Amino acid sequence: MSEYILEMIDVVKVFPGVKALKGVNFRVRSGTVHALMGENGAGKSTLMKCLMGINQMTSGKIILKGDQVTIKDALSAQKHGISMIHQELNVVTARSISENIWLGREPLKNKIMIDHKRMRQDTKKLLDQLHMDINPDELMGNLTVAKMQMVEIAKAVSFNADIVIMDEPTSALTTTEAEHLFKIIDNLKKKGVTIIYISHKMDEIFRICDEITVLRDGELVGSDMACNLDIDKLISLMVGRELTEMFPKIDCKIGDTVLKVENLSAGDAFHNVSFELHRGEILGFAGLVGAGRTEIVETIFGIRPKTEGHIYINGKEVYIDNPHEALKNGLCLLTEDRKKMGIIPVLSVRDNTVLSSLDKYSNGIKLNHKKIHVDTEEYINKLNVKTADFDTQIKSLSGGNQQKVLVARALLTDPDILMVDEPTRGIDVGAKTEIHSLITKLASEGKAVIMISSEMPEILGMSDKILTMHEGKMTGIINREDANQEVIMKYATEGFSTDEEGKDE
Amino acid sequence: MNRTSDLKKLASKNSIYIVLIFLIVVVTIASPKFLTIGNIINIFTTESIKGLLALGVAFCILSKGIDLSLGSIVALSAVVSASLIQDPTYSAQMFKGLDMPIGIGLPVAIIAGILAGTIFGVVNGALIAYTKIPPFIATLGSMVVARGLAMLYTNAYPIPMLKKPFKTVGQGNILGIPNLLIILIIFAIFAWFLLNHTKFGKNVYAIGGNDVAARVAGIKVKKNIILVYTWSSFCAAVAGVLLAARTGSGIATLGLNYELDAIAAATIGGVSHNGGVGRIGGVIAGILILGVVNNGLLLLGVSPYIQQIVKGLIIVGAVVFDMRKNAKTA
Amino acid sequence: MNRTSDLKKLASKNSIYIVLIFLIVVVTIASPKFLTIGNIINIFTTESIKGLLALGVAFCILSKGIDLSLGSIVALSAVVSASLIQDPTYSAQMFKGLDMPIGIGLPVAIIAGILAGTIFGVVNGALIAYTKIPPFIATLGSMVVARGLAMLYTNAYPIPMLKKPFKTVGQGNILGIPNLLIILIIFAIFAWFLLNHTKFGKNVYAIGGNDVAARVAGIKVKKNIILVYTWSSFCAAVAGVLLAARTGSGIATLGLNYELDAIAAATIGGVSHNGGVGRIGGVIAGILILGVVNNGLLLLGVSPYIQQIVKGLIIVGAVVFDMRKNAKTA
Amino acid sequence: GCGGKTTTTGNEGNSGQEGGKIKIGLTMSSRDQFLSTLETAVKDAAKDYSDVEIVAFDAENDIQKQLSHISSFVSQDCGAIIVNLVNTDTSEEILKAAGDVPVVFVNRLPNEKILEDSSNASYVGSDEYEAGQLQAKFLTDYFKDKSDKTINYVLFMGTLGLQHTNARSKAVKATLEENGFTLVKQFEDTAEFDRAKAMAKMQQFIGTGKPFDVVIGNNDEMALGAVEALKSANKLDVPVVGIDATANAIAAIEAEEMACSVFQDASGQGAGAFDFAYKMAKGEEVDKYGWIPFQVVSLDNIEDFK
Ligand SMILES: Nc1ncnc2c1ncn2[C@@H]1O[C@H](COP(=O)(O)OP(=O)(O)OP(=O)(O)O)[C@@H](O)[C@H]1O
Ligand SMILES: Nc1ncnc2c1ncn2[C@@H]1O[C@H](COP(=O)(O)OP(=O)(O)OP(=O)(O)O)[C@@H](O)[C@H]1O
Ligand SMILES: [Mg+2]
Ligand SMILES: [Mg+2]
Repeated sequence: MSEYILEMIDVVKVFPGVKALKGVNFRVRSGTVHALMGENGAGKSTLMKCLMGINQMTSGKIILKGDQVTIKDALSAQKHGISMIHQELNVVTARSISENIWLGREPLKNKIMIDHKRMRQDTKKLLDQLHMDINPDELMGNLTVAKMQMVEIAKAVSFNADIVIMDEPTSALTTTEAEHLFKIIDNLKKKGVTIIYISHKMDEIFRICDEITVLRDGELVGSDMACNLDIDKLISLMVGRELTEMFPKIDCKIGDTVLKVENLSAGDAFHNVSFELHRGEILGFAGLVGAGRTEIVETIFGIRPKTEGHIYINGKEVYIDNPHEALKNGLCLLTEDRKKMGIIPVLSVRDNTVLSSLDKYSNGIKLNHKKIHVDTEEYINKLNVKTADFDTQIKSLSGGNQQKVLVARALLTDPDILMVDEPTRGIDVGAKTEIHSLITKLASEGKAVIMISSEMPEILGMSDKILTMHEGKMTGIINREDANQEVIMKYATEGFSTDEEGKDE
Repeated sequence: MNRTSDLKKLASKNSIYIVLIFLIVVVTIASPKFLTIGNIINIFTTESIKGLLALGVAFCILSKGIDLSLGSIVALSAVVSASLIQDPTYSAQMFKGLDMPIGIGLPVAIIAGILAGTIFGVVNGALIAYTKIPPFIATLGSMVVARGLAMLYTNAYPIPMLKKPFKTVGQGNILGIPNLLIILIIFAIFAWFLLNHTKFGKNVYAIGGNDVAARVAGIKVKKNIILVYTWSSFCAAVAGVLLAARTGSGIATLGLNYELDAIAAATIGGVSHNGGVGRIGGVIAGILILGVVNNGLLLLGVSPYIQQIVKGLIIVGAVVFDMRKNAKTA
Repeated sequence: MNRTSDLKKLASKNSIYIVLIFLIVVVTIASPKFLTIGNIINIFTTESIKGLLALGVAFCILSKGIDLSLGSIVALSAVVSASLIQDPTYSAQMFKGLDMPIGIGLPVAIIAGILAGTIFGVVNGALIAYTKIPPFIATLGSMVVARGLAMLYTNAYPIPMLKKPFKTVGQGNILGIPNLLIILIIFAIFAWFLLNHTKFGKNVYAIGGNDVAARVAGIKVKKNIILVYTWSSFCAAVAGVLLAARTGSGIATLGLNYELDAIAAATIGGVSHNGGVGRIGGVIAGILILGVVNNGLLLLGVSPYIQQIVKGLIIVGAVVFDMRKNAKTA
Repeated sequence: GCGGKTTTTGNEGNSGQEGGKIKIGLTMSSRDQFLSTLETAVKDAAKDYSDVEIVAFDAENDIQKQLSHISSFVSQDCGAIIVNLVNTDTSEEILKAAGDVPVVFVNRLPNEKILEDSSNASYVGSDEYEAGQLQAKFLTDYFKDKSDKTINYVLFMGTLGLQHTNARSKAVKATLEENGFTLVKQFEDTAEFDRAKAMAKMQQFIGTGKPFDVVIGNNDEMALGAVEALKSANKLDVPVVGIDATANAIAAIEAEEMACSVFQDASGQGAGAFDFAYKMAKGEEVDKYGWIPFQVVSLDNIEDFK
């Protein structure tokens, strides 16, 4: 047997209009954590989907443990000992967590009947093992994206597979949960499991990976041991050029208050949140999963009802109970849950981009298609969206490129107050820089920005002020100068209350 | 507080039963004849044929499909089984001189009827699974074809004079409980078992809820889709044979538009057309709601035109109430 | 390579038109009578009523809904407008002695008919938007209620002897082109304009594609849903008035099951029941496919039962071909 | 007295004759046993002539379809058209669509004024009103010894809105009242000409325990449905009357489960219609009306109908 557990040789995958993989060779050593890197749309997910039998490769060979195999569907991949955490959540929201985990392989008693008791026990055991505190009977749809992601991780682990593929598993996770995942990966590795790891977060890659393969435009760029590379080298391999600065923060003039939030509460999600947002300011929201940051911006944007509190825009109190009102008041929100609240999968890239700005392009009755074309194309090109053409359905774009289209949609509305919830989730380093500089530019034009991010460097690098949350309570507002990773983590995890000092220290 | 909120949750989860009970109370007050054993049994027997269809189509809707062919399958199965079990002394018998001893003839007629209908389900399922055409179209096609075949087979003439033992299947009773009702109960229990205690059931929910997730999880989506439509047509085929036995004749116009009532019953019972959500208990409640409304209007002697109007309003009202309850707690 | 692949793409995007052309060629070869102007006009006029319904229901399906009430709305609008424009010399006139001068009577009858039907759309839309009940149930309720009202209004008797100028609306022609066809074309163009060139159209697509995302993107989902159902019932109401004019009488049984054909036409034309996908050109092609099949079978003198069977097979076959083309390139 | 008005079919020459064969179009309103028999009778009658061809369509109860059938008959150069109207009030439009081609209406009587005004249209069939009258006549006889002259009735109507539903229902009630009975409506509902529906409704009605003296059906299928329900409730002593005299009904009358039915001569109507159409296509004159009478079928004369 060769030293490789898995070899994919000369893999070609053609979609209509797109050659996603142009003869990729990919080799993975047994028992290692192997990173698969590349820009958005480079073909990482496609390559892995070919391995899982979700996509059928146009040509190429898969050699598993020395034998050539054909994998025709997900079931046969499972039988060959491969499991995968997909980039997009693949959950049945109307069913319980244990049903989701054992989907398609439910334990049976007397050959026919499903053994519900065992299913529940196995789930409990699995979740306990992975230190996840989730009720197995809870409906999947009631979980936050992050928790769903943790369940997906648990599910992938439960296969006891030889090879576990993880396609951007941390994109919806905060630091603590990511740490948790790394522990899980460590344990798997100790058991001799091979892991293929896809991520756009450089620090993770160098922390956990042994070897790195880089794709660009569906072609193999190179493959090397992690110890022979560093971040700059890796980035230039991925992007094909050097990147100057990740967080192009410009200090711009902070102007008048545009948004003032007073004692805002919404049910159980969060209580008593107050802050002010000024022109030219970027206010970062930091906190752990479930801290209630998403709910705050959703409430301001009129997606969920507020139960208490006041919101003032430009000094005038506003009562916003739907997103349409919010947009009219100059607000804009880039949502966290791209699949549920973001894209319209069957519509074209162009229609998705222009969706929030249709008023602007309608002269009462008729839409001005020409102007729509010019403007959408401008933004889409600016953000470097990789798509066959503008009439392609957005669902056939890579995850990161879908995100870019949503960013373009938000920017096209030309908002006074932009609220972005995990704006660079799943976006490659090159485009990340692009989005960061766009946000900074907006701020410098006198717009105000609220940015929720679970990536510490992003929060630290971009924000003028940082608001920290813990379990639905605001725990503080930190100035840029005073902020660092430790301070924020402290506020976010322990929930400093203003009148009472943390007593655990 | 916890207890009252639990109670609320329970009520909201079961609000369709509340609607049913409410309707029963209203009708009982309006007509004292309603709550008699005879009448209750009547409601059940009357609705049992459509009930079988609703149990079948519920699976299709759960898997995010639909089955429009059920009414036509009822007709086809009815005429096929009826044609094989006519009284041989009847001069216009369809197959002249056919007279199998009842021990052979009865099973043959029943099985032939069920097979003739169930084949359509297999074809429907295969079409939907393999060619990916919308279930609406596939089953619309089958609806037209099956009805046409039934017409062609009988030349639109009724097939009367069925043998007595066959009629007993649909008209008889065991300890006062009509056979039809017994069969409906058996099917309901079986459907409930399928959905809640077998892999097939879980697969149906998953396919309806998120077919990509189901495929990615290694579920054989195609096989399960075929099974779903086979099941629904099987229910309809059984219903067709029973209807022939109950009315003592097979006619190609039987079961016209029954599928609409069946789909309505399932929908009223909370089976969502977005797939993946619904329970057998709800379907049964949906059937009974329709049955109680029909029966109540009949007992009150409401004019047929107004009957329709009231029926439409009640159906919508019941579902609105159901949704409102859900919305409140969500 | 690029050019052939472009051609392939073009072909696959327009495969429903290929199906249509193929059917036309087959029928033309089989029956030389087919490609005569008289016959073509006959096809169009026959299908124009259902065509209007298809144009309406297409919007509902695009927004991930359905409208089952269209056939009943046809009936209600027909009887309401017919009742107001009967010949006053007819002894059994519904409103005895009603005789408005035609300049007032004609618009009044038409507008009253259209209003009576369109109200149902507003109610449907409001129910669906505000109570979130499934469109299937809301419009099923309206279907039953509207039919019942039409029956009640006329006491199930036909309303015959309509005034001549009213009948001319449905029977006349301009330069040899029947009015019905002209109206269908106007509606098709208008529907196409709505969908492709107005905000409303984009909103309908977005709501059908993902209603939560549409709301978050600032679209007024409720308002647009109401508009969608208002539009579809408006189409049906116009169709109803036209049908009364064409047949010269208003009857409460008009338009029975028309909604099914309309939905079938839209579905054949590629409007997806998963929402957000479909074009007006496809809907028109769908209508024509049904029309050509009906007419072709008629011209060939196929026996009515076999007609049904063949029709079912062709509908399924057409859609399978359409899907296969798509699948190949995907 | 309409025979005086002669039909001038006027289309001499050879329209309607293609390769020496006369085409006769037949459009049926829908399909049921009765109409199928009628259709078969038309076709059988045509078999006796070597120079005719029947083109038969089914309008599936859709007026629109029927109108398009007419247009397509015209474009196929049919010599005459036999129409079983979907709705009797569309006769004017039918005639307009038919243009010069002669039309024979069969079974369903069009608006008489229009029929009489038309120069090349005629009618063959029975008077639906008569069917109800005959039911009433039988019942008058049946109840002649009833002292209080009050009849509690159950009426199963056919599909609402159809002309024969209206005519039959109205006739039976009106005639009974004319004959001096007081009618008490116990139950009056539609079962859409369907046996299963009638059976279900009858069963539920029996459950109410209300008294009833008679069950009247607009057709035999519904009457038989009621019989099945009465049978299981052991109430077969109540007379059940239907219309059509189907094989099933005749057997039921013989078994004394049903009291009477009314025979409508489907074959006679079909043959008569063909005869008219053939003559008109050839330019010959025919009467305006060809009446085929209804007949009561009861235990007394059952042998004639077996
Ligand atoms: N179903 C599909 N139909 C058409 N094109 C597709 C489809 N799936 C992927 N593609 C195209 O294939 C290319 C590779 O996509 P893939 O999802 O593999 O990228 P990725 O490397 O995973 O990117 P990301 O980092 O954004 O997830 C993209 O150009 C994408 O548009
Ligand atoms: N659909 C839902 N149903 C019930 N509870 C929910 C739902 N969504 C969120 N919650 C709850 O609301 C609280 C806040 O969750 P949320 O994910 O919005 O916080 P967050 O700070 O934005 O975290 P994240 O880092 O995931 O964005 C949590 O307690 C969560 O469980
Ligand atoms: Mg990817
Ligand atoms: Mg969040």
